[in-house]
Amino acid sequence: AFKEKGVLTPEEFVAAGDFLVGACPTWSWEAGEAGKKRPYLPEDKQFLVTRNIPCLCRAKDLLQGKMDEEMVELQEGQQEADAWVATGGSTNTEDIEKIADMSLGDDEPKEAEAGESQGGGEAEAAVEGKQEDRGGEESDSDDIPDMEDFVVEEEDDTVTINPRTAVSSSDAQEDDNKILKTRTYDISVTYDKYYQTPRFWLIGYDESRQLLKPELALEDVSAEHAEKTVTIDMHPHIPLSSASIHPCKHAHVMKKLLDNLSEGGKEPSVEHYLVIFLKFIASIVPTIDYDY
Amino acid sequence: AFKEKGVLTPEEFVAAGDFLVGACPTWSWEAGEAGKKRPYLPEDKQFLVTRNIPCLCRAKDLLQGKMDEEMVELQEGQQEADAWVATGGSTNTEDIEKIADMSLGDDEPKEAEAGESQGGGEAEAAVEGKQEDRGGEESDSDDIPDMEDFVVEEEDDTVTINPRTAVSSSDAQEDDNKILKTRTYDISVTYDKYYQTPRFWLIGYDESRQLLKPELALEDVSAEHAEKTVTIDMHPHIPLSSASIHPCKHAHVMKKLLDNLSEGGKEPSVEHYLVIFLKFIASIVPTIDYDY
Amino acid sequence: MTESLRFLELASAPDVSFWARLAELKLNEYKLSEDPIPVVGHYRASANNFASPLILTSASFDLETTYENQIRMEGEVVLLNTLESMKTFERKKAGLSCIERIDEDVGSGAWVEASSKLNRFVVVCFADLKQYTFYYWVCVPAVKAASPMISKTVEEGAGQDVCTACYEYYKGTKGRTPFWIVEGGGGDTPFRCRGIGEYDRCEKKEEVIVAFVDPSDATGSPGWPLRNFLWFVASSLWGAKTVRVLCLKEEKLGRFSTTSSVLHTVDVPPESGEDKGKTIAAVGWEHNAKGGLGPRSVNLASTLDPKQRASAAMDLNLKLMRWRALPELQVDRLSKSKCLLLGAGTLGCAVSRILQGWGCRKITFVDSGKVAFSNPVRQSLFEFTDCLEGGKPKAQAAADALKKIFPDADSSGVQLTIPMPGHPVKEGSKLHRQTMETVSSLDALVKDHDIVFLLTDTRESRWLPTLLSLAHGKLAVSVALGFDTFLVMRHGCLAQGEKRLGCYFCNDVAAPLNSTKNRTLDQQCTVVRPGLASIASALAVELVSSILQHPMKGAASDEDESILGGVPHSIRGFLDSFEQLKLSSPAFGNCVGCSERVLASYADEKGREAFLTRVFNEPEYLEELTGLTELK
Amino acid sequence: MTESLRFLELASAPDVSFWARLAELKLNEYKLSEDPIPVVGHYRASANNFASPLILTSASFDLETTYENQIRMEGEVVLLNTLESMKTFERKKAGLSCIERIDEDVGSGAWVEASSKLNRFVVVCFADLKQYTFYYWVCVPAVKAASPMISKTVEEGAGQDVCTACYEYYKGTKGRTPFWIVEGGGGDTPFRCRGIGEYDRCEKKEEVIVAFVDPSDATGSPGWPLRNFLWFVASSLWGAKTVRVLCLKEEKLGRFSTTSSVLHTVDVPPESGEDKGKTIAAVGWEHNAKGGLGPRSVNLASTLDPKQRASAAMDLNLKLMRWRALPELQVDRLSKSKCLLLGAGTLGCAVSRILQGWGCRKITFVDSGKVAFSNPVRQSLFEFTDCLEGGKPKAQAAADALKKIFPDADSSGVQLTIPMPGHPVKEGSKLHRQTMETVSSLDALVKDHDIVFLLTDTRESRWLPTLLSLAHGKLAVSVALGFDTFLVMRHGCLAQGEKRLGCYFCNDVAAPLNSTKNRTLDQQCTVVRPGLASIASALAVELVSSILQHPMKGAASDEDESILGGVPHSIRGFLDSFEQLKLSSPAFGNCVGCSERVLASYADEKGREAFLTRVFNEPEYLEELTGLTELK
Ligand SMILES: [Zn+2]
Ligand SMILES: [Zn+2]
Repeated sequence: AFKEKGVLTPEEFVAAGDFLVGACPTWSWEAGEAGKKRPYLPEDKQFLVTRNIPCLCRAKDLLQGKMDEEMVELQEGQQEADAWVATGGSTNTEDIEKIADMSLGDDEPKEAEAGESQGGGEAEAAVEGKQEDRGGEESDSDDIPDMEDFVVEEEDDTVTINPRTAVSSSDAQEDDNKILKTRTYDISVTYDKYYQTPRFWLIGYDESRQLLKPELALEDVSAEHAEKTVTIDMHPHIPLSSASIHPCKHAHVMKKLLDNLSEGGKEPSVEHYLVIFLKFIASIVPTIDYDY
Repeated sequence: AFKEKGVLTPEEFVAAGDFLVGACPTWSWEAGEAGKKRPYLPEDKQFLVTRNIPCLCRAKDLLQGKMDEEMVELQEGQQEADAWVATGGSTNTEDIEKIADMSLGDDEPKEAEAGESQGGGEAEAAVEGKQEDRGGEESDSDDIPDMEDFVVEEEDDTVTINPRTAVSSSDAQEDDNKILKTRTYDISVTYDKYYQTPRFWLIGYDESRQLLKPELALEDVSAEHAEKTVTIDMHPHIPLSSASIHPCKHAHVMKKLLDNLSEGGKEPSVEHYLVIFLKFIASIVPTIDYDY
Repeated sequence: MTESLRFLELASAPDVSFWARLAELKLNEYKLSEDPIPVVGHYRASANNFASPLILTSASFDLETTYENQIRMEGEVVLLNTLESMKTFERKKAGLSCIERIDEDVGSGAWVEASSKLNRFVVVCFADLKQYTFYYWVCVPAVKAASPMISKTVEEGAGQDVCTACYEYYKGTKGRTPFWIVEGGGGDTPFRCRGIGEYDRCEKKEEVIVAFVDPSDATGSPGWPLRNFLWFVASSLWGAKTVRVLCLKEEKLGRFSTTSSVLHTVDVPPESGEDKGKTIAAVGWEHNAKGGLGPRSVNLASTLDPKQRASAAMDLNLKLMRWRALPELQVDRLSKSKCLLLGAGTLGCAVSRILQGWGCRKITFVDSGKVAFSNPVRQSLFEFTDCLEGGKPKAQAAADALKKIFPDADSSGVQLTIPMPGHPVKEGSKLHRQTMETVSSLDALVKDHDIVFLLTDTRESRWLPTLLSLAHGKLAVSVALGFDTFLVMRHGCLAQGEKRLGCYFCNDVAAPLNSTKNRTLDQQCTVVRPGLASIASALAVELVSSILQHPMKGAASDEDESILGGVPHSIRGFLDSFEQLKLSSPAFGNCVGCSERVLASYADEKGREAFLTRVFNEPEYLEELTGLTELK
Repeated sequence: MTESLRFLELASAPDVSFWARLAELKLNEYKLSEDPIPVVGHYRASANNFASPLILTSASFDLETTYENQIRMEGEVVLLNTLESMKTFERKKAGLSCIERIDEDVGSGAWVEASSKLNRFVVVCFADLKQYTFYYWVCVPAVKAASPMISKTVEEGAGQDVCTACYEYYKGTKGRTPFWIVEGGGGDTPFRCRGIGEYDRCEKKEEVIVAFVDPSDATGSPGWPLRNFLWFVASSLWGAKTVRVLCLKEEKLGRFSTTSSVLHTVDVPPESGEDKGKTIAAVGWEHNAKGGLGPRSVNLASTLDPKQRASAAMDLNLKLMRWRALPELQVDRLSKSKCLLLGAGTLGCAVSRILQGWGCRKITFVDSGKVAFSNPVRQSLFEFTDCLEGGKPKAQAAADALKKIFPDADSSGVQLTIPMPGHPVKEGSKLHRQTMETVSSLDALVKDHDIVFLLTDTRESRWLPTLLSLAHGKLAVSVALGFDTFLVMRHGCLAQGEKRLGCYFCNDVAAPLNSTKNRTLDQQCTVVRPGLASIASALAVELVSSILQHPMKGAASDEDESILGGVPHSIRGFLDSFEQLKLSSPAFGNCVGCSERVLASYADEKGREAFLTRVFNEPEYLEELTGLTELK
């Protein structure tokens, strides 16, 4: 049914997941919490995860470019569903074709792709944004009064580089900002039985690896989606609530993308589903640079 | 200060009350609950009361006449305070002068006054209104399942007239309606220390002397006041909540009325305060025919 | 016209204040007694064509109450204890006993001064004070004559002269005279009113008019009170064959109405008088709203202020204890006590609830913590939402909860950490200054309350409160829990002198140390059987309730008893064996909590700060000070 | 260039699932044990110029976990019992013991198969499970050599050939090989990868390149794991003077990057090898967020679902009981029991709260009443607002309250009046039909629950539940209150056979009658000392908790003991003397509640309705049926 409706069976999800893990080894299958296993998925293939993905700047700080202009136009066209596709399609159909190509056999990484990532340059352009607050005193280690008691004298080992301080003090302003602004994300993709689609989850950490409140993950979601389609729910396999892109429109969008590919003469197999899906999600979380 | 501001001291309230009780013996002083005595009033003159005042029809059923037209005009004139005076003045200044006259020495009851009361005629005009619900199942004796057990065989005493049934069965339709529609009210006037004015309270009973919910007393208050100036509060001397005309505007209105009298050449003494006050209140509760 | 004269029943009109006062009397004075309560009712002449009822108000219980234009009627309330007994109540007997009483008043001539004595009433009722429902039935007994009075003529309207004459006479009788005699009026003779007792002096008896303040609005039928007059006076006493009765009605301003008043000419049947002495029947039990002969009920619940109802309901439970179980119980001793609860955890919550059950209003919680997720299932004042967003401060949340339970609660919460031995405060530090301020706050709190409950979860946090309670002469009660054991102990007080009972520390031979250091999770969380705290807390409050009933209160010996029972020094309970022991121990002269030297060190205002600072920093100093070190 | 080669610390990255799993292990398996818990962590090559940390997840506890492109590292977690012991933890010793273990692996050659064995890690931590805060400190110990390695040359970038060759080799090693050898690449020779153990077989050792999967993103500084390789292998084992290390970084899709990878030429100091056997120092305790050497903490409270936290917190208290106090306690026996509470008044509220304290989820209330104003101060599940507008139905209000306290509560309320002997139901009437339906409902309720609490306030309302509980083999517990006395009793059950214990009615010689008739107010309101219900209710639940721990549960003899202690038949308490007695009485053969004939009459489905109808209408029939009449 994936071509007709843009949905997946659990078996197809596993097949697409296996393809993803094979093609992008930064992704792996996880078993998750023992008590939260879904019986319709293999025990050790409950969900997909890629960890420690850097996010160098906030989506809200990104200079709004052509992409967003397009968005506005399309959304004013009143058909939300179509706007969604446009959102997905902002990394345009051509790109998706490339992905499809690549996934279909081309093993060489495309330089063109790398150029698109929101790595160094753009991040620096956004650097003047004010420092975000971490939110929620509970996750702030400063609050634990006794922690000072534990800090021991620095052991004399001149060849150790402390990544938190050493880098920023010895390197350029650029690196300093990188550290201040850099969040990391654990990204996971679960299977949503109700919508029969994958579901995308973001678990964020701040620059000192303190868990982010899920609300703060919204800063790394493009503005129009942060309010509309990102919800905070309990993660189905990890005992915490995190930001997730609600899957209610996923099937619809995927159907459109698959149709576009078909029209372009590329017949996508169900195994490519997740690769296409992640490409589409990438437009929603523009500053989180995960592999796909 | 009664002439300048329309307010009363507790002592003046007692003097005016004594005058009222003297002039209209249907009114009497009450001591009220022992625990609720106001120290600034004599122990046995805490508030004024007149009981068992019939109210033959609902104010809401009254045909809206000239009085109300005047009201609307005046209220559209945007000065609420003036509207209040007009409301008070709908039993016009002439009437109030008569009262003042009467109170000042004329012992004869005025026939003109009696004609104004909303007794028989008007009440019957309103009879077609649907039967009011008594509201609040708690006060309904029908709810007590065992009461039937208690009813004994009618003792053979042919010369007893049972006012609840005998009258309505033997007399005309008119009387029947009188009984169905007739509420009675215990009316009390307390002293409000904050506003330094009297405060008017209505405790109602239905045709079978079941206490009315205070909300239902609103049906006997003219529409424009029912929503605006009548509040339901705890009675200061009796342990129940009842409908009351909020005294926030009383001083203002009384001042106007007193000024009108002065202009008419009648110099009211503080003793007449309550008589004038009750005359003014009468327009707010048009169908409750208490003495003043 | 030879129609029977019919009488309009006098409707009863008890108002809310009547029932409220009756409820109060029942609860506080009459309790289980069913003795008749004397009351007075009042009625007026029918006014504006509207019948006047027999009005009963809170003033009815003041037998001296009179009103200028109202007729007074004496009566009594029989307040039964159960609804069932209303069914079996001997109504006939009650009616007849009224008639007998009237008969006596007529015989003694008492009726002459107050013709109102010709009528009496009786209210039989049951008060369901839980539901605020009153079941009642009123009787104004009249003699049922063998043959009826005959209404001969009825003249509507009366002259202004006679009305004015009557009004003038009536004013000033203060409601004691519903009947009087009117003479004259023929030709130039002005109408003259005289007392009803002067009938014999009237020259032209056939011209005598009896004036009657008539509550009836039914044109052809006079009001009920006339019935007894015709029987007792006109027929029996006067032996009249025909009586003229002017039934006076009111119009505006209480005056008698020329248009509504009615002159009845009544034939009194000859045999009436002869019935005297025979068994007579009394009629007059009122018809109810449905027109049947049966009681009425009135429910005041919906008209009362809910908060007031809650307050009354709380008191009801307590007052009922005095009805049968413990008439001497002085409920106020606990309910008026100001209680300070140190700790708003499992024990604090449970203790406060039992205190509230005893009617306590003033309850102050002291706690430094916030409501945690593990709390609500054990700590009965908190719920899930109190845990969100880091948790509400416990003391305040507990105080708020008490108000939610009972709006009149005078509860408050103080967020503070009790200064403790072994929790060092460096002299000169901010912490030191804060700690000393906390000591002052706690001192003031103890001073402002009557009873101090020590309900914290560490030993050392009880030290300062133990000392403060003793210093201020307050009753202190400690509750402490083990896994399945508990201790409830009242501390001794100085008033006990030589025989002073011990405090929480009296059995210890070491000063309290910081016990929170190095505690594993199961030691940090108070791992106890869930039912333990409820039992211990309830016993603590019940022990206090017993102690307060003792004339010496906190100074009572542990061997004494109050009306509630024993007042032991301490109670230990064991859930494994479901056993409970009472133990007693005298104050220990070297106690770190209550011995002379500790007290004196605290009492010395100049040295106090230094003393406390030292204790907080080196708790062993307490052992030194009290001589414990030497004993070791 | 003669600069010291510096190494980038390997940051630790435990995720939420790691802590969650650790907490679970601590609570349920390790409890007070501080034995090291073996775990595996994983890291990758630095990707996209971003350093890779040592990732710890719930999968870390499965020692077999491997990932295709991640390097596995073995380690252990030392989970301490107190925060204080983190201060005193012997960090140096822990670091050295890792080094020793590596040394062994090098010595035994185990490192050859899995060069990942050249690094280990240790996590020392304290879990504050109440606050969901974890304090932890991670060390990846490296040998601190006497003189540093010297960075001779650094070449940025690597050829596509070598990257591809390495990627091909690396794929399939399943993370066990962070180091391998690359040969060739000179001229036409293609690059060839081989295992690190094959160094000796390499012909041109000076041309050997050691490939290293490098987590570091710092250009001139390789990642931490290289440090031990250089010490243990290059220096000590190989005795190399100069080593060429290709630090491989990742780019898209896990491939090695031609641009980011770096070739280091490192001079290994000659003396390094000689240090072997000497006391060596281990470094590698991670810097914290502030850049100091100290532990980190992470609080997961705010990210967890509050309801889940509440649920976990409830279980925490129970599980902690097993740590030290009662390791054999089977908490589930009570927490999984379905409890039926007949009566949602003072007793029902109190019982349900203690049940909730024991972790019970399934609690069903049966009550016919509404919340009255007098209730909240005594009945701990209600508050003022529940009384307004006539009062909420009690059973439902109580069930709702339990959910407010604990969202996972599976509580419900059933509004029904228990059919009672002496409360007549006329055959054929609507009431009769309803009553029989109510019997069926109640029968079904008893059947669906495990424990039945009889908490009503009349004797007769306990009759049917007594019978139903016995018939369905459920544990029934009665609680009854006097003014200052209480009774808590578990009913006997059929499984006890000859030795069956009595029921609530066994001591009675009369059938229960309608006791609500003719009750005065103080008898209608349960006038009891406020603390009494708390005590009795708590004892009832604690008795049940003890009984359920007994292998025979409800059938246990009253003389037996379970691990929680005694399981008496009944407990009587006296607040006047603060005493408590345990009493026992066998089932009475003529008991109106539990004797054979009563049971049989109910069991007979055809005759059941007639039997019940008769009992409700003429309770004396029970005396007849059971032979009580004859005994009288
Ligand atoms: Zn002591
Ligand atoms: Zn039995």
